[in-house]
Amino acid sequence: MAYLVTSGGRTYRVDIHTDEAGVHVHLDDAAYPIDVLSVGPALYSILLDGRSYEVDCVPVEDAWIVLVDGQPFRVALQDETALPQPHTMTVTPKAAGGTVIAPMAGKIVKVHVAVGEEVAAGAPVCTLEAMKMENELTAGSAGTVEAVQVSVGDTVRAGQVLVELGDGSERPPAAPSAD
Amino acid sequence: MAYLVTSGGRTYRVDIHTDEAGVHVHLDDAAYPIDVLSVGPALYSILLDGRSYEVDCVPVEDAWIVLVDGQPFRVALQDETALPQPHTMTVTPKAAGGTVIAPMAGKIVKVHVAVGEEVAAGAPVCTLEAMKMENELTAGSAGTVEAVQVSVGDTVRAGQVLVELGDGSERPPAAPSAD
Amino acid sequence: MFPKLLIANRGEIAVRIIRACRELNIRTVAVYSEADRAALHVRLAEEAYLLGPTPATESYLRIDKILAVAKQSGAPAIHPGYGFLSENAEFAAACTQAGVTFIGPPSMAIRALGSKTAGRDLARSVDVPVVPGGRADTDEEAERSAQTVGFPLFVKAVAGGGGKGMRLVERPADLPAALRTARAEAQKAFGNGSVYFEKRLLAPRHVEVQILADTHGTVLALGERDCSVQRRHQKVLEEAPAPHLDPALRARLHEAALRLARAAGYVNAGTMEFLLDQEGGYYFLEANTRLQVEHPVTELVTGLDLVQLQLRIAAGEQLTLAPGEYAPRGAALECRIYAEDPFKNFIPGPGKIIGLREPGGPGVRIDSGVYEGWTVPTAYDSLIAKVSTWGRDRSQALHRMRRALREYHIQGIPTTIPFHAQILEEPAFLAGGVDTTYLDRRFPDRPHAWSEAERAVAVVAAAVHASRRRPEPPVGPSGPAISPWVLAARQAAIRRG
Amino acid sequence: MFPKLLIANRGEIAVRIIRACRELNIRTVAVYSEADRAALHVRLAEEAYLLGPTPATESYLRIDKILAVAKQSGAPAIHPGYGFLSENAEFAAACTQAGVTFIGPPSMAIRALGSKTAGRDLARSVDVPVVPGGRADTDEEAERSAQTVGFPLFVKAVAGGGGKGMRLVERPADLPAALRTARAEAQKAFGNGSVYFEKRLLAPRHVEVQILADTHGTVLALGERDCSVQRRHQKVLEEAPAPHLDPALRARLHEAALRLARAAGYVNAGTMEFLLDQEGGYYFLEANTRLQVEHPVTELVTGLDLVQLQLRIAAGEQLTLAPGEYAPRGAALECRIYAEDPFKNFIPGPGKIIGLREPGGPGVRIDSGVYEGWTVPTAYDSLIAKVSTWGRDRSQALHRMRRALREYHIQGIPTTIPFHAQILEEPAFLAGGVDTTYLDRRFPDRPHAWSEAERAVAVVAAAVHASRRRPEPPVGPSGPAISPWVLAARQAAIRRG
Repeated sequence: MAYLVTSGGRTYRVDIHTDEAGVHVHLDDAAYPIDVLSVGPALYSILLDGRSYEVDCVPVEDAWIVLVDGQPFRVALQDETALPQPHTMTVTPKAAGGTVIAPMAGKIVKVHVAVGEEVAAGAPVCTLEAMKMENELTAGSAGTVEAVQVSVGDTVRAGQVLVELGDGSERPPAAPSAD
Repeated sequence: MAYLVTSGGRTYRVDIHTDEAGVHVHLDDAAYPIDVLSVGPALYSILLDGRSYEVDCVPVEDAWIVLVDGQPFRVALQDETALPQPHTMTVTPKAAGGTVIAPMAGKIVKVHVAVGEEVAAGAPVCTLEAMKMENELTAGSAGTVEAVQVSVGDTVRAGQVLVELGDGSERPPAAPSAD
Repeated sequence: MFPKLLIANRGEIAVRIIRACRELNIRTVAVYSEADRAALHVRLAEEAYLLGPTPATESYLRIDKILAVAKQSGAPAIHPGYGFLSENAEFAAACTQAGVTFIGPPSMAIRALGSKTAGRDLARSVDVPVVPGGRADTDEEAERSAQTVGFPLFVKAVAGGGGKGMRLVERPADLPAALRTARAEAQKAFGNGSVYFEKRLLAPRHVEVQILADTHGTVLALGERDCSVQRRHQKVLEEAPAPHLDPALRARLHEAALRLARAAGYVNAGTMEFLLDQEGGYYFLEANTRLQVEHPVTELVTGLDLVQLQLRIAAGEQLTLAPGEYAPRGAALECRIYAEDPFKNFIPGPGKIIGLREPGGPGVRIDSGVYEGWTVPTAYDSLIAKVSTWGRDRSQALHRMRRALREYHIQGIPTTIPFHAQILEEPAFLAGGVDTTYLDRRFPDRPHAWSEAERAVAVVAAAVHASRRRPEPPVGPSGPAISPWVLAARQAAIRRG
Repeated sequence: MFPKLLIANRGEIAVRIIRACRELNIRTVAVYSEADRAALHVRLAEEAYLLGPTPATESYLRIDKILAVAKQSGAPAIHPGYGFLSENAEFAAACTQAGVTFIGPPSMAIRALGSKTAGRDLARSVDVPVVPGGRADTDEEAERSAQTVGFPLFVKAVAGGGGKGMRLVERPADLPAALRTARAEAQKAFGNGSVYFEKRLLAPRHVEVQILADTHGTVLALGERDCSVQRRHQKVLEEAPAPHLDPALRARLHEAALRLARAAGYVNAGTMEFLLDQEGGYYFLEANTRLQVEHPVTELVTGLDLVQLQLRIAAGEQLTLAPGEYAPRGAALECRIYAEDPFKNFIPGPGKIIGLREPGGPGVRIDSGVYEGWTVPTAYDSLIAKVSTWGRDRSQALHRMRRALREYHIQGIPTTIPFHAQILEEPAFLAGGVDTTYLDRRFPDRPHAWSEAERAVAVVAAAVHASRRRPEPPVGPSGPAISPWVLAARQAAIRRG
């Protein structure tokens, strides 16, 4: 299994091979003498050149936050099999077109837009109440509202499509920086 | 699923039926309004008539130790399907004939008996070293040694047969008391 | 002492109260909503009764249902915890009327201090300075007051707390809109749309004094807590004692808190909150007529169990503590662990906890309302646990907190642990005595790596983890489409503390 | 202070030392055997090196390999923990020779106190009473000594500790066999077959004094611990301070411990163990020239971090504690959690921990060497964790321990938690001041239910659990054949404490 992994502005190629003896890793085509042991559902004990690390992998929207002894690194992964030019691509989140998705379950308490409306980047689209907080979902780029799938009072699941938007005149901003 | 469960000198019949709504229980043929929720691999939250219990199930050799809010009850189970007369049987551990089995992994540091030897109840059979302790395995009833499967220095697995014994002239003692 | 106690709350504070009761051989009665059958407080209590559907308005805020459970279970007393009904004078009165002891101050004291303007009037009556401000009951009064107070100012709800109905107004032009929205929000949250003004102090510290008063006239100040580490007016990290606090000022604060408590006829545990300006001035901010979220830091330095003392006071016992018996020893810190994503603007991240490893060893205390396998519900506050450390001095407490945060692994949901770990690396915080604006100035953004050395380890670990378990976050083009929309969490929480 | 420390141990004590180092910004170097790659101490340390195969003789007891790792990693100091090489004078000397600081007393002091007969001679030289006894180097000497001492008596290993090479002899006829087996056992365990006799005191209490001494001549007695709750000479539960101890006797014990430490030229942390008879007499038993298992109870009442103080002393720092700074506050208890089956004669039960819920809240401290998913190996000691509680008085500490034990769930392997819970219900123990024979007299058998009310709940829970997961214990005739043999665990452990 091979991945292109982007972090701190650099892209690494990581090959993972697992057999009875454990996990074997190549980093940028060189054998990487790392000893990785799973010690929890998303927790690893890593030994490397005598150093011992405790590593948490926390999923975030478009990447992982990897905590190495508590220190956070933002890491984006791409499966190599899907890439035409694995060694030259950099990882960019798919940002064209798009939908506004509920980032968590909750209740819609406000809808700020209607079909056909043009919205500017940063404009509020709707407000989701969860965990006693109102969370305003705002547009990351300009666009035209093509469909509003929810009304005030609706209970929504995480991942549910709330609002669909057509491509605006502007391109979405650059991918979130790694860190 | 039905069980005969013996504890504190009494035998209960427990019927368990599970559906989407949860676990339904009949105790001695009467509906038992217990709300059982699994909250860990062997840990349950139980509500009954407004009472809340935290219950651990710990396996022991021939039974369960059930800790109800920390208070231990020894409980022996028998699957009803295996019983000819489910309502009249009491549960007795199978004690006839038998073998001495390693109760845990370890190293044999002494063998006290030889083939053909008659052993009295309580006599040491062999000594197993595990976790820095020497554990003497003694006879629960008298018998004749038919085979010794291990030698000093052998490393044994939990459950491995160490010594086989023929029926002695005495019957084994009564089943361990429940509590 | 009460043979039985009903706990009208959930989460870590309900667990905290159950623990106090168990140590006093008091049977505990939990109440729960439909979302909370498997919650830790239900599991740990001796008795548990369903209140109703998930929304708090149909369960934890239903006075009638809670009193019915008290009657059914034969509980002679109710502890309200914090939040929910804890500062509701009507609830306190209803308990009394039903013959049930409310663990807290008399409803009269709640009323006297619960209205912010009444509290300010009370403070002035006993010569305790208040933040300059003014009433704004009508639009005309508001205009006059605003001119006196000056900008920037805060619009605040008279019945308020926790930031609801609160607006910072920078310029006169923004005042009418701010008044409108704050009144609407206050009306919705508290059933009372009244607001008032407070001058915004420049970079104040938030220091509060823990009060304990019995029914026999004894009122004690159990030392102060510094709660200046705040993110958008929400407390994040608290400590006791307040670092670098001038001893004379400390004495004045304790004395002011005692005067306020006595003037209000206060009984049981309560907290007097103050703001300190840069010139050595102090101003009464508000009173919290209940147990605080951050009470563990006071417990760690005094060795007292505040919940048990609350119960003793409510049972009519007399406080017999000599000053030497509650003088602070060493220092303590508390980090509030929220189920929020510090890497995504602190949006709440409810979900299932798939793995949980708690720190241990000397000087570490965990107050948690969750467990491995529990699904944090969306319906309630996102505070899931508190980690507190004690040390012989502040430095040892800080180092222990750093260590504890590194040992704390909550898997499956995002939490604020990495954010706290980052604060614990901040020179200004480590030096002590930061003000309430510090965190927002220093962390406009998310936590970040503070060393580059281990990036390759992170890169490899992520790849290994992805190779083991595919779904969860999107791996390249095969994952779900990534939203181009950025989420800005507006923290209008009803968190207390 | 040392920039880096090698920890020549495993389990909970290695974790304890790592925690102390992390709080002092000292990098930690773990060593491990092949069985321990996934052990908690390896995970938590900053560095980790494989020593060798699983048997301790090929890993944790290999002085050469450990010193090689110290050299390789550049660690200027080694902490030996307890057990393994901690009281090995040869190891201490080898460290010094290799230019590595041994965190403990000088090898000379280990030798002076490590030989039990030398320790007894030293005690007599400073007028500290010892248990009546005599040498037994030869069979003739043994016969003479036995007549002087009288029966029943203990045969004990001169180089011994932890019960190895120890035999209780009730009648003269049993003496030759006891001498033979004790010498053989001592030879095997310590490479020294010498034994001596001690009179068996009738129902004594075991009380020990914690000593701390720096290299500048300061020697402190940090209070005592009562370790009388023993099962077959193994400590089960310890507390500080010793309950119902006559103040004058307490002062004499502290004074005797200080005299012994000074006479031995003692440096660093150590413990002087005493037996107290029913008539107010006290007798020096032996010295433990290392950190004790039960050191947390002293830490809880004094607020000191003994491991950090060990490191400071070894780094040459001076102890500057005034008596008021280490006077005990409140009371503390410790329960040792062993991976043993209290329902099956305490046979060790290694295996995989499939679920782990640790207690929390005020006054509870967990020192654990295990985690959920870890498989407790068979090769080492069965002590997996310690739970300690602090209270303002002994009663609060006891109630907290009861509560903590109820919150503690270790699933997958049997542990002694239910046994401790039972002790915490015992009136004589709760009253305080039991002697070392109490537990064996009171618990010839396993723990049992102390109320019948919840038996039906237990019955139903077992059936529900069986219906969910078939294998594990046999359910009726379809399970594996049940052995008719009863296992009697002979506890000849090398447990320290």
